[in-house]
Amino acid sequence: MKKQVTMLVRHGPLNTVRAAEALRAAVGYTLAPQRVTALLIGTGVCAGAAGLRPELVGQPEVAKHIETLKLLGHRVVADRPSHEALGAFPLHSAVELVDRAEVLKLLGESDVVVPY
Amino acid sequence: MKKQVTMLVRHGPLNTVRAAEALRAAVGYTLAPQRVTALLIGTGVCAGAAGLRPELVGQPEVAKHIETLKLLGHRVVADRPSHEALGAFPLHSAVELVDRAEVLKLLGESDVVVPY
Amino acid sequence: MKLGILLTTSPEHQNSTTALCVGRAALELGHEVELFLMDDGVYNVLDSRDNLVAGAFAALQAQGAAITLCGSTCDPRGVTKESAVAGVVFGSQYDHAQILHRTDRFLVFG
Amino acid sequence: MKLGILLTTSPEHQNSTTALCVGRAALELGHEVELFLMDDGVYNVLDSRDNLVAGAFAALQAQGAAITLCGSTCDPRGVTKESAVAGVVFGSQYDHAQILHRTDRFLVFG
Amino acid sequence: MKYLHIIKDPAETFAWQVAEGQAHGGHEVAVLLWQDGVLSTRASALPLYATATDLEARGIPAGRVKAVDYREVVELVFQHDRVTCW
Amino acid sequence: MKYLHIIKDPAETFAWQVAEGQAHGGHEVAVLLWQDGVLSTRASALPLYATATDLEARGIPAGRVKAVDYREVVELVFQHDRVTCW
Repeated sequence: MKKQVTMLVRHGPLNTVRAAEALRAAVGYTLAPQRVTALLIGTGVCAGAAGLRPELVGQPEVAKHIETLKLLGHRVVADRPSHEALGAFPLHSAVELVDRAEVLKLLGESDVVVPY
Repeated sequence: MKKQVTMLVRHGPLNTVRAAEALRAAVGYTLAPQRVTALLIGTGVCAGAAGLRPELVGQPEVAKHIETLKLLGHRVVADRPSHEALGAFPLHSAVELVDRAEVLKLLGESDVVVPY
Repeated sequence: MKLGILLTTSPEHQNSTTALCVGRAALELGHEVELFLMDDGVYNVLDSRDNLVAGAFAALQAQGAAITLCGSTCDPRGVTKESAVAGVVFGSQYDHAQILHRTDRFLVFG
Repeated sequence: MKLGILLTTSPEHQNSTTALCVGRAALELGHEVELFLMDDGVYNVLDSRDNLVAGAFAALQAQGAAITLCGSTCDPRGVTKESAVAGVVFGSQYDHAQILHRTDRFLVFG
Repeated sequence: MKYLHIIKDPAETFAWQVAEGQAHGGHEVAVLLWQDGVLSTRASALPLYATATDLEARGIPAGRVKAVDYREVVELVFQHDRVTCW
Repeated sequence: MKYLHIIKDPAETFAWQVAEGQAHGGHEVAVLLWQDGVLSTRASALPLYATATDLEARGIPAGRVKAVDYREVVELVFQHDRVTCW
C-alpha cells in the first residue's frame, strides 16, 4: 500500500540543521512506496527561500533536497500565511505556495505526519 | 567589583535539562563576587512550581537550586504576566512574583544577563 | 501491531525518557517496536559508564526493540561502532523510509 | 579587553559557527577570549575525523583562546579526556563563575 | 477517521488548530498532552488525555484531563487511525 | 548607558520589548541581528545591524539594516556597556 507522508519543516533554515535534515529525510522517504510532501510552515518557510547559501555559515545544503523531491515527482509546499508574515520573500522555483485551507486538507489526508 | 548577574530561565522545567542547568549555573555564579538573580519567564515560570518531581521523568532536580540561591541571600523571581498566562499555579515558597515593570528594571540594572 | 519511533534529540530532552517508556509499554503489550535515531538523537546510544540513557536503550533492545541509527549523522558526531551501545545498527535513510512504511503507527520525538 | 563565551548547544546549531567567528575576530583584534562549554555544548569538542567543528575549536585554541568544559556535563555524555580535543580543560561551574566575572563582555550561545 | 494529536509544548497553537479543524469536519479527534504539554491551559472541547507521570512530575492535578499511563498511551495510539506527535 | 541586544530568533518578542523600553528610558540602544534573526521583519526605530554572512547565506538584501562583519561585531560588543545575547 502506498502511504501518503507529510514532512513538516517548522524550523528556520540555518540556525540548526533541522530544516535540512527534515528535507533529507523526506527525500529518503521516497525510497519506499510513499507519496511524499514536504510542508514548509512557520519559520520553516524560509527554508524555501531562493538564494539560500548555507555553506557560508557552515550549515548543510537545503535546495538540493527540494529539487530532488520535485524531480522525483513529489511536492514541496509552503504555507502562505507563514510566508506573508515573514515578508513574502522570493521562493525557490520548486516550492508551491498553498493556502492554509489546503495545508489543513493535506494534513488530514496524510497517513503519516512527521513534524520535524 | 561586584557584578549584578541575571540568569533568565525561559524554558519549561522538565522537557529539557535547560531550566535545571540554568539554575545550577546561577548557583555557581555565587562562587564569584556576584549578586545573582534567577528570573523565571515565559514557560520558565513553571520551573518555580511547588511540588515539581523531576525524578519521575528522569530529569534533574530544580528545587534544590532555587532553595540554595535563596539560602545564600540571592533572589529567584518569576514574571507575573507569564505566571498568570500559565494559570497562576502555586509557586515554591522561595520564588517571588514580580511585575513586568520590575523585570525590565532588573534587566536594565544587570551587568550581565544570561538568557538560558 | 508495529510501532515506529523516530528520535532526533539528545538525552538533554525528556523525549528520551518518553520514547523509552512508550517503547517499553508497547513491547509489554505484545507489539513490535522499531526505533530510528538521527541527528543529535544518536547521542542517546553513545555508551559510557555515566550515560544512564544509553543503558536504558540497551535494555529496551534486550527486551526486543530494534534500534537503527543514521550512519551519516553519527560520523560528524564521533559516534562509532566502538563507542555506541552494542547491537544497534548503523543504517541509512533507506532504513528510516522502510521503518516509516512498514510500521502501523509512527511516533516522532523531535 | 576580555571576551567570555558560553556555548550550551551541540554542533547541530549555527551557534558553533557564530561563536567560532566571533572568537576568531576578537583574537585578531587583540582581545583575550575564554570559552565555557556545558550541556550539549561539550559535544563541540568531541574529537573525530569527521567532526569539523571540533577541529575548528582546536584551531581557535591554538590561536590563543582558552576552552573550559563543565566536567559534570561531560560524564553522562561520554565526553572524556581521551575523546575530547587535546588541551581543553575539564573544569566546573566554579570556572564558569570566574570567567563570567573576569571578562568584560559575556556572550551567550544557547 | 479517528485522529490523535500528541502535544508536548504548552505554547503549541498550530496542532490545536489542526485538531479542532478535523473535529469540526466530523472526525473523531482526541488530544494527548505529555511532557511540558501537560502545562497547557488551552480551552478545548476535545477529549483530553495526559500522561500521569508528567502531571505528577510537574505537580499538576489531573483536573479537566484524563490521566493515563504508558500502556494506555499505546492503546490510544493504536485505537486511532492517524497519530501525530507534535 | 549603552545597551546592545543580539537577536537570533525571528520570532523573538521579549528582547525587542526590553530594548525598546531601554531606549524609551533615555538609553542608547542598538540591536544586532544574526543567524535566523536576520529574517526578522519587526518594525523598529532602533539602529539595526546584521551580520553580512547571515544575510548572504539567507539570500536577504541588507535593506534597512547595516551589514557588519565579525570584526565589526566585536567592536560593537565592546563599544556598548552591556550586551545581551538572546
